[in-house]
Amino acid sequence: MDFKRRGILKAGGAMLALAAGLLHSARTLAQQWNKAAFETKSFAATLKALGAGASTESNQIQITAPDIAENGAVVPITIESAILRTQAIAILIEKNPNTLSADFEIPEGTDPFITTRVKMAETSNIYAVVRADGKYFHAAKEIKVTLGGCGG
Amino acid sequence: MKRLPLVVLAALAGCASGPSDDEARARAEQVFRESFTHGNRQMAARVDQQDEVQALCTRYRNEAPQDVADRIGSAAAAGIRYPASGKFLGDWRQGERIAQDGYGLRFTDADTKRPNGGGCYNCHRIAPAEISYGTIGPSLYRFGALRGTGEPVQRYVYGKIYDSQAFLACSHMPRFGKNGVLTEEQITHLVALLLDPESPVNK
Amino acid sequence: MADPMRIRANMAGDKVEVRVLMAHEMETGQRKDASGALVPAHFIQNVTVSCAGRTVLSAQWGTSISKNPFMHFRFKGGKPGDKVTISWADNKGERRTDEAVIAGG
Amino acid sequence: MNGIMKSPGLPALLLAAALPCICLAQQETQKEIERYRQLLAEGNPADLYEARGEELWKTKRGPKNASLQQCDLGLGPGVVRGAFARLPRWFPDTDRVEDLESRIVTCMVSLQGFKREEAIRNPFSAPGRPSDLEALASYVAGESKGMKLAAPLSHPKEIDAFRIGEQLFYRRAGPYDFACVSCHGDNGKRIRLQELPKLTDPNDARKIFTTWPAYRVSQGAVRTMQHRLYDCYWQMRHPQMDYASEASIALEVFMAKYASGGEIQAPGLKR
Repeated sequence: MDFKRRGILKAGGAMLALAAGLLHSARTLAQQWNKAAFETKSFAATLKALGAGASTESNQIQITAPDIAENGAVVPITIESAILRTQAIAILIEKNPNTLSADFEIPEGTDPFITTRVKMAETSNIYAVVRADGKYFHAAKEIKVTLGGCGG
Repeated sequence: MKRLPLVVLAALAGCASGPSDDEARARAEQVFRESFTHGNRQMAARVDQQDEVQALCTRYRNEAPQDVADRIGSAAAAGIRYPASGKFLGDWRQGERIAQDGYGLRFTDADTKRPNGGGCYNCHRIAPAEISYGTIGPSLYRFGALRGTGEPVQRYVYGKIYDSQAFLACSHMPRFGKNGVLTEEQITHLVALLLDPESPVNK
Repeated sequence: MADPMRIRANMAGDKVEVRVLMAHEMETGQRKDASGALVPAHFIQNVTVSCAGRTVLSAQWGTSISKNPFMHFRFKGGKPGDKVTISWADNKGERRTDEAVIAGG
Repeated sequence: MNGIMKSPGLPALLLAAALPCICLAQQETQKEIERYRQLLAEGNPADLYEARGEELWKTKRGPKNASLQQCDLGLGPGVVRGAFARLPRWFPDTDRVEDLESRIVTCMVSLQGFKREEAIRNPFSAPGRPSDLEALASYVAGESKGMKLAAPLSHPKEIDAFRIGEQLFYRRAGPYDFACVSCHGDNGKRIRLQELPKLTDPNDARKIFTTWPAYRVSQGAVRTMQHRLYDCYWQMRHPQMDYASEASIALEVFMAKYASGGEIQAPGLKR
């Protein structure tokens, strides 16, 4: 899907002076950053910091990602949850210096589906953690990170 | 690769019409020297001048006629300096590190105290655990298991790493020993990686 | 001020499908520069997406989201002509807001 | 591989016997790498560079406070659409063969009044230090997407450049004895997991030469053909190649001949 430049409304910084409501939320945006969770070093510690007591493995969570990433700087990952009333999806990378990579809040009416790209320090398990109805579920997939090219 | 008769080879070497090959080569040498003027001066001096082997392999595009190939091969073989101790097998663990390491001799490699790597995995499959390997060179997996680990093979592997052209004129493989890229000790570690029965290559 | 985001929003059945690229270095704070000094962390921490006055996605990001971040997601309740507005804020207090009009199916 | 390896008692068939099982694992790896690339295709960060390049193209800058919209990329002043598909080529005003980047620099000097040293001060971006030339090259290249490469090879200086490029392609030098052909001389070869096009084989050249400039995930930036050559010589243990040097353009003319007819898919997306 190529981004057709002409079809896209290009908004400059001036957009900041948007309706107060949005501006308000943009300003409060920065405060909601779960520093503790983003500094945890393991799957279990991250779960605790996210407020999860326990998390049960579920085959209702699908992780689409390559088995081998040619470069750890950009690893495409898609997570889709078939668990009813999914409210949040988090991405955890076990062997990264900080395990928690991202936490997406999924409001009513938004698909429990998210694609993004993460950095992986080395071959590792990637966990997708889903919160649905206040309960936590997870699935995992190992992604091998290889050394491409003849650098190194 | 079938050997082409000599006459065809000569024709191939001067295949382009227009200025003769020598004239085009002289012009290219001048353009080359004028295109690396802002970078590292020592490195420029080294690449501006080709040694005889580099010049011949360039001229014949790595397919030298038999007589030229024999001359290159025998000169290379005569130039190999084998370890005075006669000990070819170093430590395969250090060999694996050298084979993985691509550091050294690049214009960004400022730390001249750090030893050069061999970068062998760039072109060869070696230990089975490494899935990110190259295929410019043949697979060396199970090299010792397939070819034996006695002194003649050790001597061959040492010589091949020291100066690959002693065994294949105009080989793509760098002359690691001859060009001073790897030390004698580093080469013995690589020999061990390929031939030590304990090395993962032979498991 | 960072370069504008590239936002593509179009209908996919009854849902709005959004793909967005954001121009940001996303420094982890673990990288050393040429002189060996640690480059301080500089990364997007919060993202909010709204359409027709309603928040349709919000995210908190750590340092391991790739440089020039990409996101693809879908939501119900938007129609062609509506605007999708995306805002981000990073750990240095820098902000950017851009929007795109939802194209037809 | 060059000739039969002369070595004591290599039972070639023994080695061949080991190949099938190795190849199988190989294909798995290759398939996964292909999947990795496809999953990235849905959003190429190079689009950010194309947008910034278009902005720069139209912005009045430099001592003459002029934009680049009158730059003649070979199809007439101001014509950008399709221009990249005809580069590199000889230009009458400079009487030199120029590639995409050197031609942009020529216009920055002639139209905007920049001194050449200023125009090429930051040809390759680094984190936090974007390069205008990379953005401009992304924009102009993107304006030929889908077209067939047809760089001319008729003017005497174009033919001269081709012949020099050919010599340089085979020129072995430096501590590793490398030339371009050391890695780009055979089909189906790889460095680590990175496939290598045989650049004198149109089937490979058409598919690869036409995807530069490209966003490189390993560098988090769009890299141009000038950077590609600079980076190759870095790996070949040569010194830094001068930006838009005559040798770089000669090599591009040489490669463009074999890539002729290939569909431009730039800016591409690569490791």
